[in-house]
Amino acid sequence: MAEETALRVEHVRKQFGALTALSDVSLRLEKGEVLGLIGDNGAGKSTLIKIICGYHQPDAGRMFVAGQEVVLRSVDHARSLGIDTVYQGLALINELSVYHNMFLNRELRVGPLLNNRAMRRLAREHLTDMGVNIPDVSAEVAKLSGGQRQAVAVARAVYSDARILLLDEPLAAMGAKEGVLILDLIRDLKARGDVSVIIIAHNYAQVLDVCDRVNLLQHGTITFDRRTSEVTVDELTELVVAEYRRRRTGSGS
Amino acid sequence: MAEETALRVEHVRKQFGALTALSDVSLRLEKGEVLGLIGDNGAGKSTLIKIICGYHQPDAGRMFVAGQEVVLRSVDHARSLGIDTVYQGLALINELSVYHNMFLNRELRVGPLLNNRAMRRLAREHLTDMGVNIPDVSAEVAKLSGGQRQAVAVARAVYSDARILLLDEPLAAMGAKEGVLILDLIRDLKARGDVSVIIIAHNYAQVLDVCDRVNLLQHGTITFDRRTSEVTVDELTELVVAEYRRRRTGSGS
Amino acid sequence: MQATESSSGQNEAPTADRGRRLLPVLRRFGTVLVRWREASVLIVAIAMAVYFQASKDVFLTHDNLRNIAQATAPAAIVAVGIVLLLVSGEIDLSVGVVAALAPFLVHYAVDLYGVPVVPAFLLAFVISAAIGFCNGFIVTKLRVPSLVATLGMYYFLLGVLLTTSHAYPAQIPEEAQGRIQQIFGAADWASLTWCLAIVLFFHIVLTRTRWGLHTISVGGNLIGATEAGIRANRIKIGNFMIASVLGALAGILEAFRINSIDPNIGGGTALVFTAISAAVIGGTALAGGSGTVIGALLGALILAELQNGFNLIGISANPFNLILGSAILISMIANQYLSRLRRTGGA
Amino acid sequence: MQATESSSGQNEAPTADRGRRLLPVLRRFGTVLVRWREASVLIVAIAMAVYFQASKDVFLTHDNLRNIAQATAPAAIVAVGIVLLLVSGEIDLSVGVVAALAPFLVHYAVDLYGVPVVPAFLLAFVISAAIGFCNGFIVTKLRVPSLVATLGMYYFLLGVLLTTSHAYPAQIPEEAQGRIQQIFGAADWASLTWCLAIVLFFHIVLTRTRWGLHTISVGGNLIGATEAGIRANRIKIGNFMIASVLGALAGILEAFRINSIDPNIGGGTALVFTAISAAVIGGTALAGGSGTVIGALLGALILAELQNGFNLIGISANPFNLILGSAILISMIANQYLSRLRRTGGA
Amino acid sequence: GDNETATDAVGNFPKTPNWKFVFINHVTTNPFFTPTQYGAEDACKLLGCSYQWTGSANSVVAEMVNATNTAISGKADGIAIAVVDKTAFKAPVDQALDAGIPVVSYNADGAREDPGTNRLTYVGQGLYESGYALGQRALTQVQSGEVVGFIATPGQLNIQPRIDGAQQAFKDAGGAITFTSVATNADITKGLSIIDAYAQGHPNLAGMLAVDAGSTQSIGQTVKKYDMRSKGLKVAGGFDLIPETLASIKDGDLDYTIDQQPYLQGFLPVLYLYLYKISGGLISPPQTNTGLLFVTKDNVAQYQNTQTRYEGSSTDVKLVERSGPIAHE
Ligand SMILES: Nc1ncnc2c1ncn2[C@@H]1O[C@H](COP(=O)(O)OP(=O)(O)OP(=O)(O)O)[C@@H](O)[C@H]1O
Ligand SMILES: Nc1ncnc2c1ncn2[C@@H]1O[C@H](COP(=O)(O)OP(=O)(O)OP(=O)(O)O)[C@@H](O)[C@H]1O
Ligand SMILES: [Mg+2]
Ligand SMILES: [Mg+2]
Repeated sequence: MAEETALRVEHVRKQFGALTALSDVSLRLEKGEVLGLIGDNGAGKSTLIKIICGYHQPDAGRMFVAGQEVVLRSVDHARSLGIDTVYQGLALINELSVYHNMFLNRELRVGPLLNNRAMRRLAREHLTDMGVNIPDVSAEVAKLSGGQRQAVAVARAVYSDARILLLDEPLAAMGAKEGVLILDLIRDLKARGDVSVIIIAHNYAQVLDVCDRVNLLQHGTITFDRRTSEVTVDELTELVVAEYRRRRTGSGS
Repeated sequence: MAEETALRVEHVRKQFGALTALSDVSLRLEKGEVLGLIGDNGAGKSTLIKIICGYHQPDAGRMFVAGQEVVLRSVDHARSLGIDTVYQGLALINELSVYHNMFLNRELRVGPLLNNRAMRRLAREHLTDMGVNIPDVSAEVAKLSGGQRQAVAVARAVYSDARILLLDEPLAAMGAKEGVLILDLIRDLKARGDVSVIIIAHNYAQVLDVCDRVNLLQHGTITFDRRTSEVTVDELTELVVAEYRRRRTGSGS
Repeated sequence: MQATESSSGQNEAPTADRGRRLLPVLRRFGTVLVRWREASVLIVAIAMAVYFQASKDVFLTHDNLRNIAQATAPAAIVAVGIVLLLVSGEIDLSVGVVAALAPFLVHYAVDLYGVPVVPAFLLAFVISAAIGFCNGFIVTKLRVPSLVATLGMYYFLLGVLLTTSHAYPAQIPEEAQGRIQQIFGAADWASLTWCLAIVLFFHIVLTRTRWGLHTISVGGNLIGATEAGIRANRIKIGNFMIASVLGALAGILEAFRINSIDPNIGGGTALVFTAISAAVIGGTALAGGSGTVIGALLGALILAELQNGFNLIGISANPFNLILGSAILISMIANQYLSRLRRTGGA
Repeated sequence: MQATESSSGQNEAPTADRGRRLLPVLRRFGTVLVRWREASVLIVAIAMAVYFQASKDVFLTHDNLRNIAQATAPAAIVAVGIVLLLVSGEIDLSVGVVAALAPFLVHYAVDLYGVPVVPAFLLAFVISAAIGFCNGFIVTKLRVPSLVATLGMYYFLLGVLLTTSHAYPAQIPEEAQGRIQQIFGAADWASLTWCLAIVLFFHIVLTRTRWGLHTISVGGNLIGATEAGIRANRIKIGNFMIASVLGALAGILEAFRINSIDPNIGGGTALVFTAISAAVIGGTALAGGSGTVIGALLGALILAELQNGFNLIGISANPFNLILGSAILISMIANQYLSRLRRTGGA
Repeated sequence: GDNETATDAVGNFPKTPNWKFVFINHVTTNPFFTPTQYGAEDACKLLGCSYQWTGSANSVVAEMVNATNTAISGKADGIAIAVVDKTAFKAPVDQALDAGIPVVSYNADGAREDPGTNRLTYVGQGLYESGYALGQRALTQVQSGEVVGFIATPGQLNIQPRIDGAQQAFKDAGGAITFTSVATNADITKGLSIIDAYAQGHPNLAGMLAVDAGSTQSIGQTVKKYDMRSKGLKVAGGFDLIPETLASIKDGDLDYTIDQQPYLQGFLPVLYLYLYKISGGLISPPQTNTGLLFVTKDNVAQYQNTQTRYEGSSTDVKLVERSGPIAHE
């Protein structure tokens, strides 16, 4: 069992000053599994992702990667353990070209020098695979459209050889067609069996479409954990809205 | 008829260096209408919005607001004509608080001083209406979650007394519940009858849900203009994907 | 997600210190400090005063406080303008020469052209504002980076100043001597009074008016601010003008205080760099979008205290630099430590 | 949306000049200029040379070119380090004193402690690198803004320099005279050779290596770069060290060239500001994330040409600044105009 | 100040408190004043008092006024000021005198004919006068043509009066010489490039003068580089005694440099202030012209061969031997 679990998070807690973003989160990601993480805006989903990828340090709690307990010191450290991330904020460098962004911090090199030619070629290939049309991969990302930017960020993580992929709303700005192609890509990764994925998304149809399991984050903790085969879009929506109604009437009193 | 048209755009063209983002776009927005604008990533939707709101100057073409031809000199100018925008990039100032962002450039004042108290109160009210939970409206927006940020940007435009609202993917980062509430808000505006809206969205279900008419932007021009009552989600998807297939086989040759 | 201290999460100002085990008064003081962003710089300034008073008990005498005030005021006045510029994402190296030029303009107008004193003052301020306008115009419309544009302006004005004054000091015009000279710098606390009034006024401008909000917006996110319809160029040009006029005022105050119109008032770029340092010490970011006028005042105070205190103790020039440098480093490291405490300890 | 010039939109470099009606050679030249971001500064530098040669025909003689080279080189060498720092979002005011200190370190080691010359050089560079490390450490780990941190370091080092040297110049150590002195600055084209080698090397570092890419990333989007796993602190500290070592080299070259180890080499902050100006003129943004080493060289060249040209013409002291300032303003406005032309005219 | 630890009696003098004298300078870190500080230090050691060297690093008068006021607040026992501005120091000096603090001026004393302050006395040679002397000496070697005067920082009060004085000397000599003043730079290395360029552009120069140490040194180097002595340059000279300048004098590239005996400008003010205090104000310090010494090829060897703190070139306290007859008219 420990063999099979790609990632385990136990009783993680995170405060920002007086604000408790996560009070007690435990979750588990099996090897080769795609886990959907849903929740209201501001529920703490991105915070959780940033803890798992080493960007934030948790105030309490433990993490296990492939059964080994780890204390992440930095994003770089997490990457060395095979954890790669698409951030909601994309983490693009506006001043760099599309292909440099796509290979940021895992640049291809010949000797000490960058292998720009190879990076350009691969960047073009990846974008074509994703159905995203970017006329010139040497252009600065600052000039791209919202969806094009997101495609670059997604490509950066998806085409790395990560074993654990954390995707924070990877489809938010993607067009209908591009979104479908990216979901296909994720299914391909899953089919290869050695990559485990956590996806955050607000579009429940997409979640159910690609995920094996879905977790709901509420009040700083996971309140719902079910296989996707056991739930429907309407059930998920009902879950979220029910909570909202309860809170509304509660605070109205 | 001219009376009834809130906005008319004729033969607008926009180049960025060697790249033609828009080659010849004409569209029309009736008074009180909600128009959906769809298209691939990088199709030029945001560019079109930024021309209508006075941020970009078009290279060619004409614009009419309420039947009057206008040449927009600046965003400020467009605002004075009642045009307000939610940008895809949100246009938030990270250094400012939530409520200052929400009232940016239409601040409430007492004499020469800002009426922070009133702005704080209204900001809280607006966010509650949108179902978005932001613990402290005095916090810097830099610290907000992705969806919270978008809510601030949407509130800024929606609660202005604009006559033409341009919403560039206003729901991209919104949760399921918050998305529904914002669509409700837009429907309310529509019901009041004097506000006209253009919405860009990649979620066709949402588009059909709230829009009266839908336009498809392709190859720098509007290739499809239909009432939403006459189309289905599948038809729209098919339209976009068909184009994709055509292009794939075309470029493969 | 919820705020620890309130279930509704709607409290406007979370009482950050709930749960602390301190006496109420201390707690209250703590809360104020925690909220107030200039707190750490203030603590450093106070700690420094305590140290110097302990080493040399004349530090806090009336006379010496006046010395410190007179050294603080011109730097703080210039720093106010610099803060506005830095917050809006620009910089102005030419302010120091404007400071030197302005009293000469008064002198030329009165002594060479027989203009009465008050119009001569107005003229000097109008010309300074025009210089600021030129800077702003070159930066915003002609797109020259402000560092280079104002460097050019610096040399240009220095040339004008040296050619017209023949690089030789002039005397305060007779007509301006007496009450006017007292008001504009010569009286013991004149420059401090001006300084405090200006700091207060621009503190309000920066934190409580549209102008301030838009200044922050333009410096924090130029594209976003423009998208929101803010006329960025107007804001920037305006701030260049404010900085120039404040520079002129500082120069006039200094000339009248030392009773000599000297082409080297401001020491070339020295005054501007003191002002920039004061601003940055006070918490203004060089990168734009964030800054505080009161912080700049405290920054100028810290620099003046250091200069004055070590002089009182009797440190000579060469080792002075060594000690001054160490003191700056130590106090700024302490400052950062305190302000991190402040941020993690509270809201 | 599609690119005008190619239906597939997949061409790596759109041939921007298709459709122009120029001769092929001119067209080719035009394309190169259009692509090359330093083009506008180069044009300004060339135009300036043409102007000065026309006004005074000794401008382009061998002797005078050597003059210009000797004035360009130290500023350019320091500017290379400053560019790296500015690009990574920091600044270093202390480089100028490091430049003055380094030759003294050599002097102390050789003349007071009997260290042989080559180890003495190494020692000077190692100490300079350590100074850079301290700057970087204080800025990144202790979070003091770099302007204040390096200002503190500036005073500290100035104090060390003045107390140890008694503010009095020293002579080049006998052991270093001769070939070593020639190589390190005294030979006619020595400093230019060093300068060109350094510019070339760091141009490649900045544009073609991971270090350069990460430097740009850290300065362009610190949070994003950290999220992408780049170790921002390492990059920044490294660049502080590079800047310090380059400052030391510039100081040694200058001391050996003027044949005197003078505490006033670098003129306090003057050398750093010349270097910053050169960097900004060359197209480096003060706000970080963007800059060019070759541009900085051209910027230093422009400043040297201006100084040299007007001196050749024989402008006297007071109006000199006036003319220099106007020339900076005019040439930078032209530069911006040209580079806007470049951007709208092409890729 | 009187609460300081008292020092033992020295020589034939009574026991005194450890008096502290404050020197206010306009260019505190300039090498010119290194021997001045040694002079003050030596006098203090001798007399059992102490001194502080402060003011402004780049002749900002306001900073000097601040330092003076601080010295008054700090109850200094005596103040020596370089009065580089003829009006700015009047009030501070009066305040010091009111507070019973004796004040002397050194190195600079207001404007010509107008000391500008009520200081007790002046020790030194006027900046303007020394510049005038620079020009007059040049006039013995050149009667017509182009003469250039280099100044590192125009407008700064430690050197601007010198160049004004030089200019006046040429003006007073009639119109045969065209005198141009040219700015060099605070950074000595840039200054060299500037002087080099000027020489390139003006091959017919008859004279090259400088009013600061850096520019003087650079003239020597430039003259050597282009062998200007063989091309019609009749006179080259300047100020101060840094090693390169002395080497140029020896090689004949420079004709003369002016030694203002800065050691005395530190030593004598301390001595005078001490005597004033010890005598209860009965010994009124005498006005002292520390004079000008022209260092030429004839007497340069002595300067070069002795590293001494009296010229600033060494910190060592040691006896400087001399031998042979003393040069005289
Ligand atoms: N650096 C920070 N400092 C202070 N508060 C923060 C910080 N980052 C996040 N928060 C707060 O923590 C809470 C959780 O934020 P998070 O970004 O994790 O939400 P989310 O679930 O990703 O929401 P969304 O769906 O809108 O992206 C929010 O209330 C947010 O304001
Ligand atoms: N300022 C600019 N400079 C150069 N190119 C630009 C600029 N802005 C947009 N573009 C290019 O114009 C094209 C259209 O961009 P636009 O942002 O309008 O697309 P969009 O339809 O909004 O796409 P998305 O759905 O991804 O947001 C893209 O190829 C983009 O790279
Ligand atoms: Mg999120
Ligand atoms: Mg878009």
